[in-house]
Amino acid sequence: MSNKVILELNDVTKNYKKTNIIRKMNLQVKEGEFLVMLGPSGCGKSTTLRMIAGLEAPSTGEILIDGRNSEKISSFERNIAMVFQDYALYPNMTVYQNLEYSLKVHKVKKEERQKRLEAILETLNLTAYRDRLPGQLSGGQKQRVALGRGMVKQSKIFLLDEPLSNIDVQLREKARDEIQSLHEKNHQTIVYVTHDQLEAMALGDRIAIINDGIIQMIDTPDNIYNHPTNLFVAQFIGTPKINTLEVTCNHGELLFNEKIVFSNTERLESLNLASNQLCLGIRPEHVVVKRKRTDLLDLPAQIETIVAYGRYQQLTLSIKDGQSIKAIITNNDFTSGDNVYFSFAAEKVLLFDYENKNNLEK
Amino acid sequence: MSNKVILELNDVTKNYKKTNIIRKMNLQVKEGEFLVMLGPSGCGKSTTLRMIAGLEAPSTGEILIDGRNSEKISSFERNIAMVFQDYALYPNMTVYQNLEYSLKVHKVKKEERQKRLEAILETLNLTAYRDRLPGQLSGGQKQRVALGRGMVKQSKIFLLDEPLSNIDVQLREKARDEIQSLHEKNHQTIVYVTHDQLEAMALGDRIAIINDGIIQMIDTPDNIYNHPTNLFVAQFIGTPKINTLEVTCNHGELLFNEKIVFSNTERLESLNLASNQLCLGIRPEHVVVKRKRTDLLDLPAQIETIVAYGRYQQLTLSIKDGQSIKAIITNNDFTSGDNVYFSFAAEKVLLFDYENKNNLEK
Amino acid sequence: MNKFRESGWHFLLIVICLTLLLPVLFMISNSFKTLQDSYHSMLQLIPTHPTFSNYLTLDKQINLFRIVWNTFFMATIVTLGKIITGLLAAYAFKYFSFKGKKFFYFAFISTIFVPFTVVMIPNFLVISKLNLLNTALGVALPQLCDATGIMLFLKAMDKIPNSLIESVRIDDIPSYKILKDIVVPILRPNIISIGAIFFINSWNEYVWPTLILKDKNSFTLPLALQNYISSEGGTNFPLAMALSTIMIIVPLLIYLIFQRYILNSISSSGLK
Amino acid sequence: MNKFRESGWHFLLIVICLTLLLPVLFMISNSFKTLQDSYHSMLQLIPTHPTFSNYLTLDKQINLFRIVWNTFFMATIVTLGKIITGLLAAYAFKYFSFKGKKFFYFAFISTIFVPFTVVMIPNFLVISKLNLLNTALGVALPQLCDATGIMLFLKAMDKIPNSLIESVRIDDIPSYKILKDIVVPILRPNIISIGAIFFINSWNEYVWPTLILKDKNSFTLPLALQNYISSEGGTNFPLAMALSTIMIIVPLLIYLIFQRYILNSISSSGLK
Repeated sequence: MSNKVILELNDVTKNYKKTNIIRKMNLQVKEGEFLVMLGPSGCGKSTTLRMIAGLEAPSTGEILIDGRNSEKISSFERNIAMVFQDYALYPNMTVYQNLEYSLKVHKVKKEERQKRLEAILETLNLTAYRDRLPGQLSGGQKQRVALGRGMVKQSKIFLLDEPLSNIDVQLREKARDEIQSLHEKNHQTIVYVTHDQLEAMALGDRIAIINDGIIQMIDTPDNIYNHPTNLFVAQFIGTPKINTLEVTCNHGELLFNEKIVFSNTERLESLNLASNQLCLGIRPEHVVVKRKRTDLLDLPAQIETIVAYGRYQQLTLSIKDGQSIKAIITNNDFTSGDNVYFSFAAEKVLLFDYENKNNLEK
Repeated sequence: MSNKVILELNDVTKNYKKTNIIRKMNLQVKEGEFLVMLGPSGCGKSTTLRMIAGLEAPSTGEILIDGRNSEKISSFERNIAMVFQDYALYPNMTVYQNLEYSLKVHKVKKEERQKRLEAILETLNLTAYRDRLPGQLSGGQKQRVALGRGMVKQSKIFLLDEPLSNIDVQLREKARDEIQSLHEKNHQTIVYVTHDQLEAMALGDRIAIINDGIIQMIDTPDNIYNHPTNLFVAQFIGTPKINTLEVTCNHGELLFNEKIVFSNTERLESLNLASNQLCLGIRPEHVVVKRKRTDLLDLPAQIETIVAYGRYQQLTLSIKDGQSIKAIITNNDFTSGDNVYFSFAAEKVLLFDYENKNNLEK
Repeated sequence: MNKFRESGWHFLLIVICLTLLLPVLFMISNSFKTLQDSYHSMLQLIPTHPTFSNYLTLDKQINLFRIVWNTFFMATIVTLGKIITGLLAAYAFKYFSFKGKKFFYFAFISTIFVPFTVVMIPNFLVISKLNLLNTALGVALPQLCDATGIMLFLKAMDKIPNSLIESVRIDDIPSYKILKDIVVPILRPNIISIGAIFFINSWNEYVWPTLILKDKNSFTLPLALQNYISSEGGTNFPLAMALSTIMIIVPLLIYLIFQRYILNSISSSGLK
Repeated sequence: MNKFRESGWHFLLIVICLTLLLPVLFMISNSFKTLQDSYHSMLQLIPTHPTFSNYLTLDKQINLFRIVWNTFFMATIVTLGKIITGLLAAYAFKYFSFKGKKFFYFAFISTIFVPFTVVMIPNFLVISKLNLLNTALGVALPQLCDATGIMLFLKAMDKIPNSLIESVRIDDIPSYKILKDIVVPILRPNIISIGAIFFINSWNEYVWPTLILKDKNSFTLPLALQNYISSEGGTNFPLAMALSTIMIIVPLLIYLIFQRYILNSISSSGLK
């Protein structure tokens, strides 16, 4: 990844009639970067991708490609390749013709065409399928042809719109690895849209979490998981969801149901609290569950359900007032109905503002 | 869960024209049991469900419901409720009318109808939506109405066909919990079809893994994960997939690339080996990765990629001959390219026949 | 898109559109002209001496109310017949399985391609033997069922998910209730729009009624119009145009009232 | 399903089917009867003295080859015209955005509901001023473009995923190439089946050609048939039936050849 910015969105907004799809989008993508846009359906991630591709014009703001305003250059000069969710292969042409079509229309010489295509078919393991029609290919093969069609153009920027969602669950892992190794080999700039958090974390150099037409956070997968900017991001990433408790701050301690769950005077006093109410977030794997009370901060709970996922077990602990929290453990020796104690791994506790749900320490 | 068998499939097969969809199916479901049928698309799990519902007749074999051959009783007597993947709500009727319709046609008295419906609307938190049309409901609400339509009939057996696949990923966890708590409250017999292994493990008392029209294994989630009957089951359950290595057995030791990876004379000699070749399966979380060689069985490898999923990290280790294995660790202090050593947690190693891929110890 | 190309498209569209609509405007315009004006400046859109007299003359010469009623009655019977038989047959083809289903469907569809001119004579003989000449029922009878209706309703039933019907079957609901309570309400917009088209086609029908209706009192509008063009009306062009205008009103009204359904369910699905 | 109900459906279907097909069988049968036989036992399906003479007489009386050629030529021009204009307009409506698109589409569709009887006279005047009376071109000219074609092609274009067109646009492919290389090949089965229907409709057309074609040499088949029924043929019923049989052959052939496309793309989608 170089330091050159190849794609830039400046204050981009998009309205359909009176709805704001994109409220304000600022984004810089570096040459060779793999950026993943992640968000729930309807968050505006696909619209952003379509604006970058030039299929839609932004309502205000500008999109710079290689430093030039994208609206002022033709789609040929823009030199962007896009892989659609349904791959958009021409059903009436063979794999070879699909790859060749755009070159042929733009009058690339036959020898040159053949040379490029042979190389790409080779790279993508498609040589054996060159004369098949798209209807005769599996989902994974179609996706590779779609990738190939982008590569043929030797585009600088690759846009991928949920390319794995039409592939059988069992084969998705393999297809994902292929995209990754292709990126590692060719170092194209990739903007990748998905709603699947595992896909995003596996692929992205950086992830932009989008909700409501705004980028909520843009950072490395690790930072997004461990230091989310707000509660939305914290809840969106991680399965099962992060536990949230409404707590009261009192003299360097956090009280939940009038019992102390967290104590760190230094950390709490460094916060600029507007009220003494706040939200505590703790991921299920950072909830410690034990049989005996060994610490002042341990609180009693009862195990409601235990789900065994093989590699780990998920406990649902019922605490007071019908509330419950989830915990992930890897060596289960509890049974449903047990009375246990739980506490939080203090350094993993996240603190959010009660009103605007922003992380108080970011 | 009682011990009474309420649903029984005896040697059921199903052919469409000349294709065998269901090759041979034997199954017993106990009253109150939550049975999940899990398999890849096209494995025959939906066809099985449709045969139980009476929508299709088995080609040979018989389906017994409460001890009676289902083909000889009308669908009214069969008393089965089915929740379809797309919920199949009547778009022209309100929530209340949707629930009421079948009772009305079968001439249940008005007071009785009202009493039942009020209770169900209450249970499902739908009272506020009783006069809405299905088009005005969210995916989760539609699913609850569909469940309610089954409950109205006071059916003994509930069939659910991928009921969560039309719900937003973010809300699936919640909907799953609702189904579970409903089952815990009402103890209906449930047969639940899905292709999602996490859903299956979370919900099922037992899981039937189906492939190619045959039940590959039927057991508790825990046994399926830890003691799969064959390699298909082992690979189908667990993300990332189980690692498989082709190894040679030699004097109580297993050799991979002529290096010993497993040593247990007693265990290996108890097997009835046809040849000295076999398949070793080891789940990624049971691969131990370390910086230094501390044991004779430790083998060298290089870290190809590291993917941080927050709660855990997934390493891809390249070993000899372009092969690679995956490992899951929870506290990563490696970087990509590091030279490391790996070994297998011996008691977790699974051994499969080289030819038929069956578990040699089951 | 290229600005020049776009305005080219614009121009082309306006021309095509005017070409299509011009005859109608031209007709309405002439119906308000005097005989002389119409003769001298037929192609002039705004009449020089606008007059309503043609419509009054028309009402004196023929039993206008009776003719409109005949047309309406006949079109209504045909429409109802086609909707009922079409729905029933389509429901059977879609949801029942019986031997020879494909063959029957094939046979039905084939009849669409049998020219009307060919079945006209046998049909005429049957109607005359039934003593239904000069009656609206005689016109309607051979049209109470046609394959186009079956085809259109079958197509419309595609939008009803299979699971819906299967779900009702698991609940042991009888077929006629499924049709009445589920299928018909869901297909309501399609039934309306298909019905509107049936009605308008029947309203405008000319060849077949000519054979059956010989008595002037049993005439429908297109027959009356034809008479005005060929004999009595003779060269009185404005009178014919006035009758044409009357004839176009009902289809136009139906189109405007049910426009939403017609455009939605039949035609504009591809437009955005 | 209830066995009794099922056989009830069966019976109903067979009756409906026979009712629909009977006139055709009846027609073919009578075309092989002598005049006497036809008169005495018109409703008998198998002729008592089968004869081919009606067809021979027909060939002597009129220029059969010329008339078939006229019909074919006219129908071909109309079909090609409707396909080309329909495809172009549908493409514009589907993939271009321009001002007043909805209005134009609305205007186009409205024309479907304008009765032909109404535009007949203005059209006749135009054709006669263009000196195209008694020519196939004169018959074809006002039919080279119609809203039904636009509507059907627009509907067919629904099956082309939007992403396909967007993908080509990102590659900067000119519109005419998209139409030629992508849209037309994908729509091929639809074009064939819609074209077949256009052709058959045009082949069977009667009212409009009557106005334009007065010279016997320019006649099309339905006109010749009408003449046989009303005057020259007079009471010679078998002759009319022989001509009817000839007239039905081409549509039937087209239907049989393109049956696969017609059933697939227009009608049987709901059947399983």
